[in-house]
Formats: sequence, structure tokens, C-alpha cells
Amino acid sequence: MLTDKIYKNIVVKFAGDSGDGMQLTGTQFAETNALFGNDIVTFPDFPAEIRAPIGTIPGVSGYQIHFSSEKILTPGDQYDVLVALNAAALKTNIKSLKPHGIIIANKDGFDDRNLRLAGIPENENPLTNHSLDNFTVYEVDVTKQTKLAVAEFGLGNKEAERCKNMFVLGMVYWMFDRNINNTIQYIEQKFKKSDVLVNANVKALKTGYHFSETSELFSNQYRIEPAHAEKGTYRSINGNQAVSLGLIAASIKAKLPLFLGSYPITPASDILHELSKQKGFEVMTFQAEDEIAGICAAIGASYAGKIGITTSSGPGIALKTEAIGLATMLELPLVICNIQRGGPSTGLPTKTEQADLLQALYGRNGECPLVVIAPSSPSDCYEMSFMAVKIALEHTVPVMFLSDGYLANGAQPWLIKNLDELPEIEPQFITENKDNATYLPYLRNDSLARQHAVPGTPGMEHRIGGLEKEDITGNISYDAANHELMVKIREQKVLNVAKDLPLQTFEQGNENSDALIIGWGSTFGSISSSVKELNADGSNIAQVHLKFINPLPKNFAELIKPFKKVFVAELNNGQLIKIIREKYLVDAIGINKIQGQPFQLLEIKETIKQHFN
Amino acid sequence: MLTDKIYKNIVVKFAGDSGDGMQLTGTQFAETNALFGNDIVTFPDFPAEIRAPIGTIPGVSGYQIHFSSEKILTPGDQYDVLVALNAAALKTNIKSLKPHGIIIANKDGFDDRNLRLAGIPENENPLTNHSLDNFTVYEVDVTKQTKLAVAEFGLGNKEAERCKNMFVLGMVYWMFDRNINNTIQYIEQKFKKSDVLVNANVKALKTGYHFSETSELFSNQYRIEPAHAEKGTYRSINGNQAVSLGLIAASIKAKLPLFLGSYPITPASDILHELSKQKGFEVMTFQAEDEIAGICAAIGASYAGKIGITTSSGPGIALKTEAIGLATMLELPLVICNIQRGGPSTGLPTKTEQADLLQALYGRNGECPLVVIAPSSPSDCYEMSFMAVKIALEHTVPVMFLSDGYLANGAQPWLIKNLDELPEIEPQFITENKDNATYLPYLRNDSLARQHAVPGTPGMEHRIGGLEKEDITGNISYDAANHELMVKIREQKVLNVAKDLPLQTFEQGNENSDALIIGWGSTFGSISSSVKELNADGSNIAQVHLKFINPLPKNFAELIKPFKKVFVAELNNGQLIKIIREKYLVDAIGINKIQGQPFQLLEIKETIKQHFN
Amino acid sequence: METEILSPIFTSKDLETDQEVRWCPGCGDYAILNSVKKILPDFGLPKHQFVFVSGIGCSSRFPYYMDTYGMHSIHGRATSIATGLKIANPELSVWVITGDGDALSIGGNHFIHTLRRNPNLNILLFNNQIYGLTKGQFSPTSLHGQVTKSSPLGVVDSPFNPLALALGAGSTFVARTLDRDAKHQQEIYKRAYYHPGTSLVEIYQNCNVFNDGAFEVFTDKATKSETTIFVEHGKPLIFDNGNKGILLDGLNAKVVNTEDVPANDLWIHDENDLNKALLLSRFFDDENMPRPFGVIYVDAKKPVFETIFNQQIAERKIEDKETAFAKLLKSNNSWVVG
Amino acid sequence: METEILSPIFTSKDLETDQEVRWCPGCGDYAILNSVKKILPDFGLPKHQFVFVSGIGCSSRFPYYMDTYGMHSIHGRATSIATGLKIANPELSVWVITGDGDALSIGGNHFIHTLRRNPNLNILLFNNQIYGLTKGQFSPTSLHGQVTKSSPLGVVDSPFNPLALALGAGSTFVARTLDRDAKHQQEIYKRAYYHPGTSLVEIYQNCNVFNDGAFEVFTDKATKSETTIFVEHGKPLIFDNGNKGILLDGLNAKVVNTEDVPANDLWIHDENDLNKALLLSRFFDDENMPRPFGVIYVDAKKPVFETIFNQQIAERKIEDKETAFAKLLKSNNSWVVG
Ligand SMILES: Cc1ncc(C[n+]2csc(CCOP(=O)(O)OP(=O)(O)O)c2C)c(N)n1
Ligand SMILES: Cc1ncc(C[n+]2csc(CCOP(=O)(O)OP(=O)(O)O)c2C)c(N)n1
Ligand code: SF4
Ligand code: SF4
Ligand SMILES: [Mg+2]
Ligand SMILES: [Mg+2]
Repeated sequence: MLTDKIYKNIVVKFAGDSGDGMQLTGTQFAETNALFGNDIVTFPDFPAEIRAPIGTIPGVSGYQIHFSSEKILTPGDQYDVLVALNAAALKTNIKSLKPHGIIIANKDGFDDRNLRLAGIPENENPLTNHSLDNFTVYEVDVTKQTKLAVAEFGLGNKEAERCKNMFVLGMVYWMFDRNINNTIQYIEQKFKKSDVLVNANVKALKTGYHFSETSELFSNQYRIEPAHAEKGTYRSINGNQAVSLGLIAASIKAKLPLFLGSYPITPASDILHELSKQKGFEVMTFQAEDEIAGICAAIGASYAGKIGITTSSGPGIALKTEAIGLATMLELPLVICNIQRGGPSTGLPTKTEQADLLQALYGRNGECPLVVIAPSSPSDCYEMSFMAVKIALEHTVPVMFLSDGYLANGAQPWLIKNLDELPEIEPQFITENKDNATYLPYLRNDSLARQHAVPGTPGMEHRIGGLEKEDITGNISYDAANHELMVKIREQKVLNVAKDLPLQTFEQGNENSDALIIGWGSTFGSISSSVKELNADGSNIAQVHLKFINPLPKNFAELIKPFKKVFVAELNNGQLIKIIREKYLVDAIGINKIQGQPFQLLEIKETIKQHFN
Repeated sequence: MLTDKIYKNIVVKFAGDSGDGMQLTGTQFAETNALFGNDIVTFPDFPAEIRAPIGTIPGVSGYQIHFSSEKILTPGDQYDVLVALNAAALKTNIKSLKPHGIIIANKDGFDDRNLRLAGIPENENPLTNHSLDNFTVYEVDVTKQTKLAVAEFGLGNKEAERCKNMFVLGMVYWMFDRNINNTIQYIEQKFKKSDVLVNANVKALKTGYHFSETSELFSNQYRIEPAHAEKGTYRSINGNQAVSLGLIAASIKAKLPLFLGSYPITPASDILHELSKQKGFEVMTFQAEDEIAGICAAIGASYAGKIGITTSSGPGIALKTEAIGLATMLELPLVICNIQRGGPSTGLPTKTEQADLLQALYGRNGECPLVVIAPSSPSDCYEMSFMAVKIALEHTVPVMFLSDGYLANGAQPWLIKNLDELPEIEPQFITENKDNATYLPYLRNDSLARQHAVPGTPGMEHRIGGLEKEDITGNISYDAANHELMVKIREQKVLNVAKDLPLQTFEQGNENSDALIIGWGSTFGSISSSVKELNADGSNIAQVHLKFINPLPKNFAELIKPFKKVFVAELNNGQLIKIIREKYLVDAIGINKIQGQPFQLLEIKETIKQHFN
Repeated sequence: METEILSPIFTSKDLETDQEVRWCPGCGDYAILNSVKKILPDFGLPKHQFVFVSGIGCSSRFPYYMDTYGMHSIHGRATSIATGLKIANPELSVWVITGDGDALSIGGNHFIHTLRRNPNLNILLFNNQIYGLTKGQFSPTSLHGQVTKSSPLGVVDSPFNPLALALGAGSTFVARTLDRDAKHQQEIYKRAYYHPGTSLVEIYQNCNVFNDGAFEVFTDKATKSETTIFVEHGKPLIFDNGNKGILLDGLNAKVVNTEDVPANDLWIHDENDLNKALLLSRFFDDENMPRPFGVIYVDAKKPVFETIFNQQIAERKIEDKETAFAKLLKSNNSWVVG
Repeated sequence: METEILSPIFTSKDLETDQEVRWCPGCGDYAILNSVKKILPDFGLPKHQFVFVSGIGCSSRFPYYMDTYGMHSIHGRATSIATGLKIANPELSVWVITGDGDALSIGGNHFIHTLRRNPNLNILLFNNQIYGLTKGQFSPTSLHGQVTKSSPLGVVDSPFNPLALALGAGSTFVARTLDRDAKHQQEIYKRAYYHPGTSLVEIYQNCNVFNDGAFEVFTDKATKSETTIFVEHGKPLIFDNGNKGILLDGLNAKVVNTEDVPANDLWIHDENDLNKALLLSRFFDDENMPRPFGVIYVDAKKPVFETIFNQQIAERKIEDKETAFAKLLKSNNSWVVG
């Protein structure tokens, strides 16, 4: 249990039924801590796509917040505090509560009905059968208290009950001595159409806060000081929001409107939602009849000289593979965002996974190389989606942007990066037939990008298509040597992207370290923290984290060469490792997890330790 | 030129306009040689999908026949005899004629119009400008002679002209002292509805034959003795025919009807055509509205307990990838035949390529392993498609069968393999609820196959789907550990297929050879012949040829271990080589050709030789 | 399968599975599930002869709650899988469970081709005018101007009229019913079952979480008598508790007071009249007309796909396949060596 | 773009490209190409404002032979690409070139959704009732029983009636013409061009290699007067050289002798009458009725997709994006450190 008054890190998990508003509660708590100045990492963990029956295990919704006075990178392996609004929520989450951790349990959520729904035998109520003796349990009749608190507003029973998340949030604010004003403002905004709801929710929040204070339930308040963050303006941001902003930033920088052609799918849909709100920035969002129409409309828009974007997740990306081939052949800019989820097939729609990397690299017919990049944190989605557009426009290639469910929904404080801090973008459209010569659509610049004349440009009429093209002219060609040449050109064109990219650096350690661990994408936080802890314990492990996977950074071969022992950590059954082994012939060791969940530090540390015995 | 009277090998190329019936002519010549007892390998080479304007380069259609008194494996790098019905045909093919080779040129196809259509300047008629002086040219006014010959039948001008392919075929028959009766029978069958056409074509054939004999154009006849083939009944067969027969054989053996769900695409359509003729064998051919519906209908049929098959080529396979994921999750038998063609995108529809291997291995979302097998010759398509069905049914997995345009259309004499020479097939459907217990759809046998109860089976009602399944029960499960377990089970299940497969053997050489060359699929002939020639020249190269690519044969790691130098030859930009390098960490060297054409022996030999300098 | 009702071999209760139903409380899907469960035992088929094939969507969870054979497949493809299944085993009673997104958006192509081919499937289309499972984006049946998560300024598209689309595609059985009307549903499902060929039933289904009240005008006591008309074969088109009827004047349908016009002069519903069905399906576009429910159109003459498909096979089926295959292997041009 | 004919800025000859036309001699595609080339200069737009987007098929080679902008895309997806293109630049005149396989088989879903949404595209559907490019398999418009490479015992499917499908999908412009009738084609293409919204033109096109004579009854001198009827807005339905006409009796169309019935009593074609169009499109199913050619239906009132789409943007367009973006970045809840 928490005995001290000052802590560096605390992990709180709010858990309840999916109707209990746990996502909102968690977001508020995270935001308030962020505003206070803590570093935060969050991990929302909601049930599979359908609202399961109230009170059952599949219906449990959770939100984990790690907040700290230091820089942190993961949502934390285990919780210090678990708020459980019903029996199912407790049952689901208890295994990740730290020994002696705190439980705030809503007693009203442990009645016979709730126990039954959670599949707990009647006589085994965890609140009474001593199974929780190793934890500090605070039982509060949250439902009842909430109803009492809001009785004055004359809400219906259900509506009154719904305020209970604010009650527990109030309690937890008091525990950590946080200001409730941000949440009050939020409530005022959210329910602006109903004074009654504003008043009831604020009342519940305040009552919870005062309940903590006056009930003397908790022995004391805990303090987590602000983190010493870099100066500047911060906001809290999740990955899908960051993608949306990064794409708009690129559109403004490139001075070209954005066109999103998409079909909804978890966990990518929020990008569509976010962008569809931003019409003021000339963002066109076209919700198509399926994924194929989505990408094809985006190709049509790219062809028209706009920035064609398509967003999806695994099953939808599979459907787009034929059209990605077309874009490759047309050599038009296009950004394909794959917000990965658990597979194969429909798989685990709401869970995170990194198992679409090989599909990104190889999942098309014919020799069809694709630029593949992956952001390393929710906020990094901003710069990396910006980079995706920049590469696509400057190299006239499709770019695959590989985020995942963990990044998409996880939130982080972010030192806002304004437009002027981002690089310029130089689209390769040709807008004028200056010398009135015949336009050659497959003529290239130094980096092999072609200059596309968009329809409507006088004097540059031409035809392109998916059949093999003749070098330079772009005419159809079945010539044997030309085909080989064009395959090589398309390959080289992708490789040339590396010229514009940063060299790979070590996150930790250096070429003299005893081993190297390589990661990519969303695992950055867990790998970094694990290595930090290992090295603090006396190991000497170097870490590199790949954000540019195809092409790999120019110096990567050199960087990896000194290492006899190389680990590759990924949330899949071993995909990047295939590339590393194949390219560098190093007997790399995989650290893999295929559970729809991010790594826990322990998992990475244990595997590495084993190999040093 | 051909000076001797007896030859072991001859390569003849018939070339003309796509309206000239060159495919038919070539097929007849091949068949007659095969009937005579020669070994043959053919290479049809027709224009891209649309009939190009008569007389132009894109309109040229060709058919190459290599026939021999020995066992041969490739269509030959260069021709001994080129039959050119027009200027475009000569221009396109002259570069592959052997020095001093024979040209039989249709003089009437070199008039001003034809020269112009072929893009040859008027004063550069190759028949007169001495550019062919290094060859032996026989100029014959084929068109005129043909018309004269068939004048008596009162055909229209066009129809009369169309007989000219029979005239040249007759000429070539005489040259090689072949019997024309087989072709006469063929003509009688083909034109059975029109006596006039039978008579005219037979007349043209005979006239051509006698023209050779009497015109004294050719100094003599050439003899190619029959090959010493194994005893038995032979037929000529191409890859797509062999696939169709292999699938039917499997259906008879497994005692289950075949269900093909397909959408036409070059070069796979002929399998649909062949199978749709075989309804007597209870073959169901469903031509769907697109590739997705094709594979989904096949999955529906597999679910019903039939043998679900789908056929396509690159772009269509791309569209099927989501559904392959479903089949993997459902763990139902399914055979996906990809008759590869030049890519990416629409690419080179009529050309051959092996560039869909990585798509086959990795082209799906999530961890979605697939059994991948590849036939090594046209006739091998028979046994390998049979094996595809056997593996699918016995291991309850989808199987990818990777043929290509070269195998699909190339013909070979084939020692017919009857049903009784094929192994048994044991489908894993469970047809009776013997102990009246609850049916557990994801209970497995020793090799991890599940026993599917088809709809209609009393007492075994159950539900399956594309969400992650709980081990054994098959219920939906979002459990973290279960997901990892299931990913591993699906992986192991594919690996277990290797237990039933033959060990890999050396085609040539052995573990003590100086280097190893690895190939897969359709390149078997060219690699074998190249290695044979190299070894005959004093090299000591070992050759293995992979027909089972995923899983690899059990002993493959062991087999490859002794070799310091490993070559991987493929008709792509390096795909199998990635697997070899990654798995065995050997610095394998690629021998690659990406020209929509099979390897020439020289190309393989040169690359290998370079690495021995 | 098309025989008359036999004594039930199983009961609705037998159709329950061990899976918890995971729809939101209040979702219209429950009522549909119950109606299907209710009617299934009446067909005289044992329950192992039923198969429910669905795509992806809230509605597509349906098979898990029905103790028959079932497949929860991939988004939009249920009709294709069901077609393969039905061809492969015509004895089965195959039901396709789909949503407005699943059937009409991503699955639109298979939908129209299935209707064109006319295999004997029963398609239950749960139309809630929204994507439920992915949490509230507009669907191809969402109204023009509708505000959803992906259309904050209102939907720009014009919606499909699903029944008109079906008729255009060559559908042979087109009907509409509502989640709220259990009795009507059951009647319609029964009709669908007995129709040889593809039966399309559009079900107005309330998604009380993301599109609550979409069909309120058709279910609300205050409005429904004026906004709905329940059509029956051979009966005049009468609604509003008998007060109003529909008259066909040339090609124009008009609402009239039944007082003013004798019932025989009213539009008499004829299920088998395609032209009438076409006009009836277009009431959808006219806000002055009531929305028709019931069996709009039936064509029992169009060939049933799997029947002719399998007939071509049956007529040629070879008994001794081994011998025939040996002959086929040899083709016309085999030769013998040695 | 919807202005009246201006003096041409270019000629048909200017539309020729350096690519050799690669259709079979005698293919109906040539005539269509010529008609389009003929009419294009009349619209007063410079040629760089035209874009031809096609899928895959013989017909889809069309863009290579037209010296405007063009894209030969992938099978079935031309309508989707064209929709994106048109939204992105509504100034362009975008034409979709497609075949019966490309549009109605693999591309069926995009086809119906495009018609539903109604962007201002002109779709020329080359219907030859066969897959030409892949050498002769049946298509969704092939006749029931037709023998093709993939249906040696005859097609089991029933064909689509493309115009009925289009009307069912909500099409706002539906017309039919023939490869053999250059004048009629040009008239129809012109109408299509000037229609705001998606114009669907079905063109009966002879594939003389794989399906020769499919439309012979409509083109052969001996039969065509009785089998075809050319409809014109406001004019009575008369055919057979004026000898026969069509009478509308309730919902039933009947062929009558014009001698017997005054022209005014005949069915007067009204392009804007959906109900009439629905019936007219169904002559297809009735072998006693002539096949209608011409503009069957026009609805100029349905919103044009890209117009409202871009209006939502135009109305909110921010001039100073940099400043607005800086504000957006901060959202409501930013905080300052240091
Ligand atoms: C290939 C693919 N694309 C997208 C999705 C995401 N998705 C699942 S269901 C659905 C739409 C559901 O709408 P509907 O069919 O109307 O069913 P409802 O949930 O409303 O019952 C979507 C877009 C998916 N699972 N697979
Ligand atoms: C994804 C994909 N599937 C299949 C094909 C093969 N294919 C090319 S064109 C075509 C059909 C052509 O028919 P249609 O659209 O009627 O055009 P036509 O050739 O008759 O003009 C097919 C099946 C392809 N190129 N791509
Ligand atoms: S989201 Fe809507 S359709 Fe889905 S279960 Fe809930 S109420 Fe029903
Ligand atoms: S195959 Fe048919 S459609 Fe294609 S070009 Fe030839 S005649 Fe025309
Ligand atoms: Mg819906
Ligand atoms: Mg066609």
C-alpha cells in the first residue's frame, strides 16, 4: 500500500461497466494530472466492439493512467490504485494490482446480481471472503452516495446512477490532491444543453471529493510533484488525434488540400471522425462504400493534385493491396495509414498488435516495394504522419504509416510543435508546360521522383495506368528489358527515400554495449524503460528504435555490425526480426508477445536476462 | 545452319500475326513430335491481351517447340528454325535465332504494307538488304501458294488465307520427316461442322508438305530420333490442364465433390474453362462476380464439406487476402491457385514471373501462416495440385498453389499417372456424433487438424467465425494468453505439414559439391539444364529444387548447412532468397531475372561462373 | 424443404446457446432474434438443417445466439459464403444475417449479384441506418443531412432505397418489417422461408445507442397509423385504421379517404405484379405516402440458382468416375512407349 | 461546364494519340471511340479539361486512344477513382469508360454507390454481354443459357437489366444507345455531358470475336424496326417505321397499331417521370416489347455530390490556416510549462 506521502510514479486504473463512463473518467484524470504538470501515459482498455451485457466480464471497460514527476514512457505494468465499480471490474483487474495496492470498491456493485453476472459464486464475494487481505480495500457505497447527492435535481434513477463515475473521480482527485476545476469546466461544456446534468455531475464530483476528505477513509493524501518538463505549451494527445493534426499540418505546409478516402474500422475510425470536423482546413473526407473505393478515391484525388490519404486497419488494408499496387505503378503520392489491431482475420478488433509489418512490406502481387514508417508514441504520430505526406509528395510514392491500437488510443502530454518547427514540403507536381515540349510523364528527377501533370494542366495531356510502363514515356510496354529496368527503378526510388531521412542513433548505450535491442513503432516506451532498468541494474544494453523501416536508415548496417547479440522486440510472432536476420545475417533473438497487449517491462527484461545466463 | 542429318535437339519457332493461328500450329507440331516419341518442351508466347492490329509488332504471336531424342527440360534459349509469316514476326524473333539458323519466311508477309506495319523502313526489307546473310533463308510465297492450293473449295479470300498456317506446318513436317496424320485427324475434329474447311485445311497441309519435298528448297530432311522414355502411356499436357486433372483426381480419391469459385483472369482462366467442362465428375464451377465472392463461395463450399478451390492471378489474389485470413481462422480446407504473371498491379498479364511468393507467405493481416507449394513443370502441376488438396483436407488449412504463366501454357509429354498411383486422401470431416457429447469444433488430432462437422450433421450444431477463438471450444475469446496460444497453434499446424512431406533431395550433386543452387517452382527445367551443362564443363554444383516452400522440408536446414556458397535462382527481384538468408543465415547470392520470360541457360551459367572467378 | 408445417421437432428454447447475448440493452436486435427463434421450429426441419451466415456488425453477432449451424464471417461477404454453401448442399435452410453497412455498403456487390442469381437464401437485413458496431458512422441508408460521427455537418450522400435496389437487381422476394412488430416479423419470415429463391427481408431495427428513434414515426403510437401501411396480397391498400386508402390513377398513387372511394376501386395489392411493386417501393421517396410493410413482391417463376446449377451436374453425373477419369487422363492424343 | 456549345477550341483530329488502336478489326469499340471524338470539341472546353478514367477490359483501353488526360486503372474501380478525382477538381469533365464486366461484375458495388451519390460523371458502359479481354467468359449481362468458355452447358445465372439496376440504385440519368448508330450515340453523349449528376449510358457494343451478333436483332435491317424503339421526350412511343405504338393501359404497356390509336393517346415519353422510366426499363424482360433506346430517365433535382461536398468545405474555409491551426493544436486544454 501507499505509505509515503510523496511518490514519483503512480498508476491508477479505473474500471467499471462499459456503461459507467470509465473512458471519460480516465481521460479527465489524465488531463488534470497533465495540466498539473505530471508526465502521463494512459492505456484505455475497452471491451470488444459490442456493449456486452451490464455487469459481465466482457462488459468491463478500463482506463489506466500512469502519472509521474519524471519522464515516463509506459502505462505501467501494475496499478497502485484500482477503482472497481462492480465485481466484474475487480475480477478482471485484480491480477495487475501491486501487492498491498489500494482498491476503491463500489460496494453496490457487489450485490448478488453483480456477483452472478461476474460469474462469482454467491458465497465468494471478494469483499468478504478475505481474498483481498493482501490489499488495502476501501469499500464505498458509491451508487447510493451518488444518488443521494444528486437527488435534488430530480433525475431519473438511471441518469442519477450515471453520475457515479464523477463521484469516484472526485474521491481520487482528493487522494492525489488534484484540482477539480478542469473537470468542472469539462462537464459544463459537455452538458451545455442541460443545466440539470451539469449541476448533477458537478455535485457528484464535489461530493466524492468531500467524501474522501471528510470520511477519513484515507489516512492521507499523496503527492506527486510536477515533472521537470521542457518549457513550452503542452496538451494531452492520443495517437489518432496526432495523426489527424499531422496530416493537416502537412497539408498546410504543402499548400495542398487533404483528401481522405476511408471506410470505418476499429481502431482507425477516429482519424476519419477527427478529420471530418476539420473542413475549414479544406480537408475533404469521403466515407466510401468499402476500403477499395476509399483508397481508389484517394488515388483519384492524388491524381488531381491533392494529398490522397486512406486509413484503415488489418482486414481493410488487405482489401486495399491491389490498389496500392496501382498507386505504385502510377507513381502518385498516397499515404496509407494502418492502425494495426490483433489478427488474423477479424481477430481482436479492439486489441493492439504489430503483426501487419510483413503485409506492409510484402503484401502485394509482383515486385511492389512500399515505403513503410512507424511512429513510436502517441505524440510522435504527429511528426510521423507529417513525414508520411512529405515522403509521398516529394518521392511520388505510396507510403504505409503503421500505427496501432495502443498508440491510437493512448494519451500523452505533448510539447506542441507548431508549423514553423516542421520542415518544408516540396510536392513534385508540374504545373506549367514551360518549353511547350511533349510532356514525358515518367521522366524523373535526381531522386527518381516523377513530375506529375495534373488533369486540367494545358498542353500536358497524357495517359497512365497499371500495365507496365515504358521508361520515361510512360507508354504501355511489354518489353522484357524495360520491365526489369522499371522494377529496379521502382526499387531504387524507395531506397532513395533514405537519403532524406535522419541517421539512426542509439536511444541508449552505444557500439560498445554488450548487446543491442531493436524495436519499432509503438513498443518504444516499454523497450526504453526496460533497458533503462536493466542498465541501472548493471547491464550494458544498447537500444535502437526504428521509425523508418523501409528503407532502413542509411547507417543501419554499420550500426548493427559491432553486435554479436541482437534482440528484436515486437508485439507479433517475429516480423521485423526476419528483415534484420535476412539483411544482416545476424542470429537475432526475438522477444515477442502476441496477446493483444503492450509489453510489460518484466517480460522484456526477463527474456534478455535469460540470454545472459 | 543444319548440316547434319541427325540431331539430338531442335528448336523451332513458329511466329506470325495473332490472327495467323500460330498457337494451333505450334501445338500440332509439338503433339506430333511427342507422338513420334520425342521429348518436347514448348513455350507459347502470345501478345498481350488485346488483339493488336494485324501485322504490327504487338500483334506477333509465337510458339516455340524444343524437341529431342533425349530428356529435355527447357524450351531452348535459341531457335534452329524460325518460321516467320510476316515482317513483324521476323523482326521480333530474329535475335533469338541461332547463328546460321534457318528462316522460313512468307515472302507475301514482307510487302510494303507489312514492312510499314512492322515499323521497318521501306528500303530495309530484311529479305533483300542482306541483314540475314548469316542465316539460311528460305523465301516462300506462302500466302499465294496456299490460296492456289485451296482455290477449288471456293472459300472467301480471308478464309483461304487462314489456311496458310497449315501450309507452313506441312513444310516443317516434311523437313523433320514427321507424319501428318495426327494433324489431319485434328483438322477433321475441329472443323467437323464444315467439310469445306476440313478439305481446305488438309489440302493446305498436304500441299505444304509436298511443296517442301518437290521444290527442292531444302537440301535434305533432318532426323531426330525418339527419346528413350520410360515405358507407359503418354500424353501432351500443359500446366493448367494438369491442375484441372490433378484437382479432379483428388476429388475422386477423397470422395468429395470439387467446388471452384473463381473470377476469370489471365493466365488462370483456363483452369475455370477446363473444370467447367467436367461436370460429370461432380465438379461445380461457380463463376463469381469478383475474386472475393469466388473465394468466399469456395469457403462456403468447404464449410459444407466439399473441396473448396479458388483460382486467380496476382491482382485477384491480392483481393482474396482478407478471405484467406478467414479460412485460416476457420481452419477449413481450401486451395488457392495463383497462376502468377508479371506484376506489380496489372503489370504484364500474359508474361510469366515468380514475384508473388512473398505475397503468398506474408500477404495477410495478422499472424496468418499459409501452406505454400509450387509445381516444377507443366506435368508436375498434376501431382502438386493433388497434393494441395490432400494437405488442405488432411490438415484443415488453406493451401496456396503457386504456378505461373510459363507452366500454365507450356506443354510437355507426360507419362500418365493414374489414380491408383496417387496416395490416399483422408479428409478430416466428422460425420457422426458418436458418443453424443458436446461437439468441440477446435478439438484437434495429433497433427493439430480440427475435425469439422458440416452443417446438416445431427447433434453437432456450432458456430465459427473470424474473431479469435478459444482453444478447443471455438468460442469467441479476447483472452490475452489464449490469443498467443492460438497464434502458436496455427503456426505449428502449418509446420506439421512437413511431417507428411518427402525429404528434400539433391537433383544434382551432393553435400560435397562446391556450391548449391536452390530454385523453386517453374524454373526447374532451366536450372537443371544449366547446372548439368556447368557440371559437364567441370564444375561441381549441387542443385536442390523446392516444391514445398512453407513449411520447408524437414531436412532442409541440414541439407543446406555444408554449403559456403549458395545461389538462389528465381524469376523475381529476390524473394525465396530472403527466406533462405533469414532462416539459415547464409550469405546466399541471387540469380534473378525480371523480364516476364523464363531463364535462359546462359543467364544462370554466367552468373554462377562469375562467382567462381 | 418447401413442405407444409410439420409438428415441431424442437422448441424455441432449444435454440438458445451458451453465449451471452452482447447487444446493448434496448437494441432492436433482441426482438428480431426472438422472432426468428419463435418461428424456426414451425418449419418441420430439424435444427441441424439450419445455417445462419452473417458478416460483421452488431447484427452479425446473431449466429452466436442461435443453436443451429452458424458462421460469423467477414464484413460484407455473407451472401457469397452462403451462395457457395447453398450450392454445395441445397438441402440446408440457409439464412443470411446482415446489416445496412454489411449488405449495402461493403457487401453491395454480392448483394445485388445474389439477388440476380436467386439462390434459395433468406436474407434478413437489419437496417438501423447506421454503423452500430463501429460506433456510429453513417451508412448507405442514413438520411441525407444526418449528423453522425463521420458526418458532423450532415450526410452529403443520398440514401439507398433498399427495396428499390433489390427490385432493380432482379430480386424475386422483397419484403419489409419492423423490430417492434413480432407478429408481423414472424409472418414475413415464414413467407421468406417458403419462397423458392432469394428472399430479401428489410427489417427496420432501432439502434438505441447511435441512431435512436430512426423509425419512431413508424412505431410511435401517435404517428404510425398515418405513416405505415401493411400490405396484403389481394387486399386493397388501406391504412390509418381504415380511414385512408391508396388509389392508383394511371401511374400515380394518391392517398384518399376510404369514405370517398369504394374499397374495390382502391389499389389492390398484387404481390406478383412487378410494376405495382416498383411503384410501391418508391413510396419511400415521397413523404406524403405511408411506408409499406409486408411482402411487396414475389416472383416464383425465376429459376432457382442452385437448382439449375446442380441439374447440369446431375444430368451428366458419371457413376464410375475412376474409369471415366482414366479415359479423361488419356485425352484424344495419348501414345504408348515400350 | 454546363454552358452552351461554344466554337470548338480543338478538333476531333487533335484527339488522336500516338498509340496504335489495339482492338480486333470489326470491334464495336471503334465506332464508340469515333463518336466520342466527334462530339468532344462541341462542348467548348479545352481538351486538357477532359479526363477519361477506365477500368480493365477491351473497352477500358479507350483512354489510350484519346489525347486528353486519362487513366487506365484497375478492374472495376474506375468509378471510385473518378469520384475522388471529381470531388478533388469539379472543374474537370470526367468520363468513366467501362465494360459489362468491369462495371457490373467486379465493379458492381462502386457502380451502384456512384449512382446513389450522383457526382457529375459520365459513365459509358460498353455492354457486349461477354468478357472480351479475358477471351470469352460470360458476364453479368450474358443471356441465361448462353454458351461461353466458362459455361459450356449454358449460363445458369439470370442477367442484370443494367438500366433497371441503375434506376434501383437511384440513378439520375439513364440512357441506352448502340455502337452502330453514330448519330444517336452523339446525341446521347451530349445529353450525358450536360446532365448535372451521374449520367449512365449503356451502349450495346458488338464483340465480333467472342459474342458476335449479340445485338443483331436490334441492328439488322430485317428486324430492327420491330425490335427497337427510339424514345424522345414529349413524343409518343412509336416504332416500326411509325406503324406501331405503345399504349399504357393502367400499368400495362401494350403494342398497338398506330392506325388504331391517335398519337395523343399513346404513351408519351416523359424523361422526368420515374414511374414511366421504371416501366420502360422493364421492356427488357418482355420479348413482345421493343427495346427502348434514348434517354430513359432524367432527374435534375437530386443534389450533385461534389457540389454539396465542396460546399460544406467552402462555407467553412479558413483563410488564415496557419493561425487557425496553431489554435487547433492547442485545443481547449493546453498548459504552459516554464
Ligand atoms: C473489411 C472490414 N472493414 C471494416 C470493418 C469494420 N466494420 C465492422 S462492422 C461495420 C459496419 C457495421 O454496420 P452494419 O452492417 O449496418 O451493422 P450494425 O452494426 O449496424 O448492425 C464496419 C464498418 C471490418 N470489420 N472489416
Ligand atoms: C482484379 C482483376 N480481376 C480480373 C482481371 C481479368 N479481367 C480483365 S478484363 C476482365 C473482364 C472484361 O470484361 P468487360 O469489362 O466486359 O470488358 P470487355 O473486355 O468486354 O470490353 C477480366 C475478368 C483483372 N485484370 N483484374
Ligand atoms: S450499437 Fe446499436 S445496433 Fe449495436 S447493439 Fe447497440 S443498440 Fe444495437
Ligand atoms: S475481343 Fe471483342 S470486345 Fe475485345 S477488341 Fe476484340 S472484338 Fe472488341
Ligand atoms: Mg447498421
Ligand atoms: Mg464486356
